[in-house]
Amino acid sequence: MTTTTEAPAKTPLVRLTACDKSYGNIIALGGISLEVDAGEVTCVLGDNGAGKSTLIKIIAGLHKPSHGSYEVDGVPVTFDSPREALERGIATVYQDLAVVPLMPVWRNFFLGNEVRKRLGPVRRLDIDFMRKTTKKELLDMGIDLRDVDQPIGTLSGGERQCVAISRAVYFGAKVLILDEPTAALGVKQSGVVLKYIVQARERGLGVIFITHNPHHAYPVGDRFLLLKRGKAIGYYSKDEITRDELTAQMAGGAELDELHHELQRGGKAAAEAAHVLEEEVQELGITHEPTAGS
Amino acid sequence: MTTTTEAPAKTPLVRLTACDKSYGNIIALGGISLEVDAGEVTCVLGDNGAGKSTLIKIIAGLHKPSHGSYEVDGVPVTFDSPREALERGIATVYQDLAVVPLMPVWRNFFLGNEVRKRLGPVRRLDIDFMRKTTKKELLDMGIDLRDVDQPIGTLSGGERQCVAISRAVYFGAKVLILDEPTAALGVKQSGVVLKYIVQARERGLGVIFITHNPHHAYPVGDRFLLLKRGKAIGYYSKDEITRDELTAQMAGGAELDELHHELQRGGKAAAEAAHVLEEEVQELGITHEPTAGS
Amino acid sequence: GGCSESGGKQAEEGAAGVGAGKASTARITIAMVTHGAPGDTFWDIIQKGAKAAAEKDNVDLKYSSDPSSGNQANLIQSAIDSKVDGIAVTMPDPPALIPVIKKAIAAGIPVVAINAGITSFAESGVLSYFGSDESLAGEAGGTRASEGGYKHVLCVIQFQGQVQLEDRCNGVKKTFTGKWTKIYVNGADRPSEQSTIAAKLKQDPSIDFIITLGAPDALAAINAIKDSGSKAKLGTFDFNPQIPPKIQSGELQFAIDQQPYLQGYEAVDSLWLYKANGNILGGGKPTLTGPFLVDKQNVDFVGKFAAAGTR
Amino acid sequence: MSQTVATPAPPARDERLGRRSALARLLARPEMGALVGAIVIYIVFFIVAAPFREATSLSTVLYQSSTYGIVAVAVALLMIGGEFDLSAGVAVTSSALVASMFSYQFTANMWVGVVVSLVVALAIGFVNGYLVVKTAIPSFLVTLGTFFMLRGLNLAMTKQVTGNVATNDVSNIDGFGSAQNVFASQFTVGGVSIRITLLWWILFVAVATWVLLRTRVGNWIYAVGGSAPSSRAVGVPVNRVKIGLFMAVSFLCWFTGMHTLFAFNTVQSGLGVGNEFIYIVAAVVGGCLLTGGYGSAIGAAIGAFIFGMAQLGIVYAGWNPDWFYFFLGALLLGAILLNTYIRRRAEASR
Amino acid sequence: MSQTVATPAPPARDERLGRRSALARLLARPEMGALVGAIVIYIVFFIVAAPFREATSLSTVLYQSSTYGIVAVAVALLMIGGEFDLSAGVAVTSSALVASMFSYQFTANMWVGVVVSLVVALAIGFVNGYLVVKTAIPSFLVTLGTFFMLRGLNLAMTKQVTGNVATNDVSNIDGFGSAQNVFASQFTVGGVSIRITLLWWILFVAVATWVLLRTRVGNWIYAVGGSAPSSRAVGVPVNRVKIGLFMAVSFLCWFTGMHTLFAFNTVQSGLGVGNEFIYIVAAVVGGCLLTGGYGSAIGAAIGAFIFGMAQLGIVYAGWNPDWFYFFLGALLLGAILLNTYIRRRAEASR
Ligand SMILES: Nc1ncnc2c1ncn2[C@@H]1O[C@H](COP(=O)(O)OP(=O)(O)OP(=O)(O)O)[C@@H](O)[C@H]1O
Ligand SMILES: Nc1ncnc2c1ncn2[C@@H]1O[C@H](COP(=O)(O)OP(=O)(O)OP(=O)(O)O)[C@@H](O)[C@H]1O
Ligand SMILES: [Mg+2]
Ligand SMILES: [Mg+2]
Repeated sequence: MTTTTEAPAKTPLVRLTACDKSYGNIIALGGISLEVDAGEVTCVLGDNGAGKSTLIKIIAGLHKPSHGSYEVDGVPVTFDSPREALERGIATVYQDLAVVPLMPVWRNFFLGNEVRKRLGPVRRLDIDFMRKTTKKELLDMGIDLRDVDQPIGTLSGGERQCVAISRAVYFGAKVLILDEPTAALGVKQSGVVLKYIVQARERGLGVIFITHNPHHAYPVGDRFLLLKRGKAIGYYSKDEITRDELTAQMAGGAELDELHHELQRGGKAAAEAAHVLEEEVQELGITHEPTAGS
Repeated sequence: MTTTTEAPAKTPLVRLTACDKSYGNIIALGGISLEVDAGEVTCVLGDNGAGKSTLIKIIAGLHKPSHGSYEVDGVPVTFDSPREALERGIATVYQDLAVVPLMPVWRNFFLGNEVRKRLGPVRRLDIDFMRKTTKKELLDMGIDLRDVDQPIGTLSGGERQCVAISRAVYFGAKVLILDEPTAALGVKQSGVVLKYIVQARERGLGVIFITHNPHHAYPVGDRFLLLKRGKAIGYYSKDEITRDELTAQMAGGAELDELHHELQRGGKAAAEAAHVLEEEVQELGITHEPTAGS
Repeated sequence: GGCSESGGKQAEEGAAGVGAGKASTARITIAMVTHGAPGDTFWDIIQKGAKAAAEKDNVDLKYSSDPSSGNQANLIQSAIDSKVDGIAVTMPDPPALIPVIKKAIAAGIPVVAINAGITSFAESGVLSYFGSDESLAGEAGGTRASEGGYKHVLCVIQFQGQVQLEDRCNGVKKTFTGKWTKIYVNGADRPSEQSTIAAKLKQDPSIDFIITLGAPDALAAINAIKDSGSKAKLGTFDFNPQIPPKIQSGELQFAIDQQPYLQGYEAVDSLWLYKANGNILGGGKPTLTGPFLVDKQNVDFVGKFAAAGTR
Repeated sequence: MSQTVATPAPPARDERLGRRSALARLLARPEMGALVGAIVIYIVFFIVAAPFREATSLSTVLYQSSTYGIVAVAVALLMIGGEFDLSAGVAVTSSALVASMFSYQFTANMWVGVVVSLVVALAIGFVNGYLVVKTAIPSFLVTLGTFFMLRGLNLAMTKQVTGNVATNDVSNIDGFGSAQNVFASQFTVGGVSIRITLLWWILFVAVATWVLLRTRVGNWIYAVGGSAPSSRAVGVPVNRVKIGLFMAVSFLCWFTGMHTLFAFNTVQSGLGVGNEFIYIVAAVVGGCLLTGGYGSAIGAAIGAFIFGMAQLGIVYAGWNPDWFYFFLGALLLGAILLNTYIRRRAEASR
Repeated sequence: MSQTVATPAPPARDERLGRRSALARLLARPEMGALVGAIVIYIVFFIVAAPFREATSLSTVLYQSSTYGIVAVAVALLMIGGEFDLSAGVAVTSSALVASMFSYQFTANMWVGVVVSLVVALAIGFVNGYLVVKTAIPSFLVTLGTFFMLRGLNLAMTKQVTGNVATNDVSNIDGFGSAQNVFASQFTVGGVSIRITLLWWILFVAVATWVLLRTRVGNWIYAVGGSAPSSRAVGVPVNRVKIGLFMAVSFLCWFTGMHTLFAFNTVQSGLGVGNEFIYIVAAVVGGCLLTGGYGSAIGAAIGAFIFGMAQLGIVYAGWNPDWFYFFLGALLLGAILLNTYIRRRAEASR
């Protein structure tokens, strides 16, 4: 109470404690805990079907956890709809993008956050502003749209993903959740997304970043949550894990290694595949010795 | 005619000559030529919205080119439906996967290629065989499904993608087309896909492989077609281009470099982003000098 | 103020319905199965007649209806299943209904026919028929229009493909001396009905007389005449509380009533009589309840019953 | 329109865009195909049916169309929002019955009945919407249930209250005149009498169009119909939008019910069955997508006009009434084929 | 079921699967909710309506249901395949009219008329399907057009040929007896007379179920309804499947038309209007998704049974006929709510 210079215990922006989620009899997530602090990037990593998207859907208010508690700013919450999460400044890029295919790009961009101007007693959409902003935000990502009135369903996969990302970045106020944002993106666009993530962190946002690419995850991440088959198999801060260890864990290192050896025992085709795989493995920084856990 | 030991001019499996495609007034592709030979992997690379998917949709028989000719085995063809392409052994993994969300996984796997057994005069589905095969093929990709009767719409993004890939690999007879197959995949699954591509080449299939990841493209590719804004900006065989040149071209090297410099001139946040970007750029093997074009 | 100074329930006089004492015979159940559409005035009056008789005769009346003949046959079958003591049916589509009627008779259930089926009731084996002859009624309308010196009559059919309605129109055609035209309208949509009649009047200005086949349709026709500025006069089949004032005001020349109340009443009463005393009415011939022509002469007398909803 | 972006960049044409004529651009709008269909049908009848050429006939056709069109506007919004309302036809009758019986039985001023009826109508819409969003049962089924129930209630309550299947004449009740002026009057312009429903129709179409294209709610309507899960994910209050749309349908059903009441003084309890279908047809012929997410209010109005014109045009032309439905079907199919053909052409060349 | 994979791996339970009772698994099937609804309605009427308890009544209800249910089976397949057929109701009447008039006018053996009618019916189905797949106009609109056209044709042709709105009695024509045996006979089992349509219904349901679940075509039907573009992309002949489905509907319409003809000897040309709706309702109540891709033939049969039972049960119970539609609506809505509730529960606990 007197002169402790110690910082008060920071309340994390978002805290999940022992969350479970099942779809009918399918258990997608079991006992996951997670904290996201302001100005911090939390990477969620894991195999296909590990439960990453399920986890972020809980945070985004799309699903309610079957068990466990969810706190925002230290206050327990139960979101009935993503709208409530959005109102608390939690913006999300979903893996399936959550766009309405038949609607024009700019209407998708501002959907749920329409900008309006007064016109006497009534308020009407500020279409001009929204069109311009959409065009500009996408240009910033390196997407030069022909026409912001094109239905978004006619854009290419990567273009659609860029719309979803720039929308979330534009409206994200406190927490930014990105579910495999770079999956369909070109090299340049991926670079821009990484830049956005760093910028968001700088502005004091909490970021949750899901990716399969350790090259993307390690440089920007502050904490790393590793999932496997719905369970957490590791939760590290950056100084607890090296890049190589991380990539090894992500790839299920030992198994990949085994696959590699198995292929080397095979015939010519397999050998060549093994060669490719070896390159891949080396790139991922996996040593041929089983990696030491954290 | 006598004793020339020269190999006869090989007819490519698939040859496109000066193909155009526009959607209404939107020109997606202009004057593209491409050849795919047996036992060869052709990588199609390019920015988001460059027209890669449009190109492979033409080859898969989903669209007809607005102009230009399309030959299979040296014979000009006009496919009215993808069925005709499939019958000629051209199997495709579409970027949007082309699955029917409400149908069970195994029905999706065999859709259009159902396996039947005779039962007296009638033929019925061999459900047992199809279930087992689906389970097995997915296990080979490292996806351990809980239940092959789950509607495919309830699978995770990566799991769905694995179904689409293993289906195409299973049925592909002559040409295998993969549109960003590794986009949603984990490290291990990506490795398996690369292995499949090499195996397919070994078996003498022609492969068309679209990806944004030069680490994936260069090791397996034999030829590289680079697209930008609907036009071909380069068509190389492996010996004509180095990996670094390729990645530079893919990333639009010069532009990325500029972005990097611009960021360095900015404030603190930008500087950190620049740092990340620099790492990214280095990883892509881009030298800071403008790269020499081919 | 929220209250109306005129009209409304306040202005309504307590109209006495048809009432009588109650029979002391044992309670029996009678099913009435018609092809009427629910919510139609005409069939409502039939029901009212049947109810009045049921009240008097200590009868438990079960009414059901379906315009499709297949479904009507099934409703008759369900009456047989329910082992009722008597059945009253309409026979709009005799070949479709005769087999099931015969089944009822074979099961020992007495059956009478009402309203429709005058040509086939004998063959079906029912005890009696109470109703009007649609063709005869139509002919009466045609004669009446001819007497008025009209040159071109328009027959308005509010439901397509029904034999009874066609019979009425054909009856008109038979006796009318001038030109005859018909038109189909949507009887479930008043504005549409009105517009369609108005359009027809416009299309053929020589039409100087209209006959509608149902009472509510006459009201739409009155509006249509006003609308199109035509000079055509109007007559109608059937009757309801809105009709008498229109006859009095001269907007409507006549209404050909077939006394549905009587059909309903007689159906139940005759079945009760048959059960209680073995009586059969009609002697194998149809007992006609119409046509009964209401015009300016007798409208005042009939009108007050109509206001009570029993004519 | 996207050319208005005020970047300093030169307004050079994107090389990835082909040229597209102004006509083609116009024809690609959702309602234009229907408009061309309407014009063709109009021309056909103009040629074959002499009485059709007169202004009074057009007025009758427009009146007929407006009685469908007013509800069709709301049905179109609802359809764009991804739902159906099969109870719309009988709800019109319910509204008229409630207003009429309330004022008559309580000898209340007509306007009291009108307001009570509005409250009842909105309640029906709310119940429809609430059941749809809360149970996630398709609206086709829910409103089918309410369709049957209202149909039964219309008859049963009317019989209960009046002892008849039609309501009593309310033309002597206070306030009838003023209400009639609002809902069912007519006036003459250049010798042609115009029904007031036509004006109301135009007003409703204009408002609906404005709401759809220029307001946030309009954006949400397209969104919930185009993809309800995506809309929910980005924070659109899907349930509120849907309930609101059902209530909008009820509101215009109520309006049309008031028109019927004040135009005819009494109401038959069995009316309206089948009209729900005509509303849907008008919306779909006018270019609304049955599966939601696409369409326009003007389109629905044009659809209602096509339907009304076909219905009455056959009569004006004096074609054999036995073939009425055949002609009606052929005209509708023709209009739709034309509509599709034009849109296809416009899209290919745009 | 997926446990039958014969890998040497130990049949250990996947740790990512929760336990799920056999009951919950059963209840999660698309048609089970409807079945429970049917059982509840049956029990309700069993309690309140004495005549309903007898076997003969059940037989009547089943007969009534079968006349809806036979066409509903095909309509369900079509709906699973992502399309509607609004012309199904009047197409039944068309078939009956064609057979009857052909045999009568040409004094031909009844079977000739039956075959001619089949050809005509299949042609109608083909035209519907062809127009839908070639023009890409929603089937709702196309079949609405053919609905109106057939309705007009039924009346006009009948009047043209017979001078009346109903056909002549054909019961004296050669072959009538044998045709009646096939299409409209009845037989007695344990004192209860059973209509042959019931057997045909069961047969059609069984065949449809087998086709849906065990054949390639069935796979394709689900696929084209679930996502036509995806199906096309993987090589399913989408157009052929859809045209085939329309023809299947026509076929069962023809069958029901033959039943109507041989059960009633004459045919009224105005019949059938509105029944297309009942078929769709049966399919949807039975668990078919209106948007396609999901459902079952058994479900549609149960839906038809629910509808028939509600319709006749109200009569057996002797409830006030004025309230008929109210009860019908309430029963349907109740059945659907129950259906949804059960499915929801089963899914949550499965
Ligand atoms: N159906 C369509 N209608 C109109 N425009 C379209 C349509 N499909 C694609 N386009 C446009 O054509 C261009 C090329 O699209 P395409 O999908 O081929 O790109 P891509 O190279 O596959 O991009 P990505 O890497 O993002 O998948 C894009 O700009 C897109 O907006
Ligand atoms: N709606 C659902 N119903 C049933 N199971 C589901 C549903 N959604 C997801 N699952 C299952 O839950 C598991 C986790 O899915 P999730 O989408 O969270 O995986 P993920 O980690 O995001 O994978 P990916 O990297 O492939 O996107 C998967 O095995 C999937 O099959
Ligand atoms: Mg995911
Ligand atoms: Mg693509």
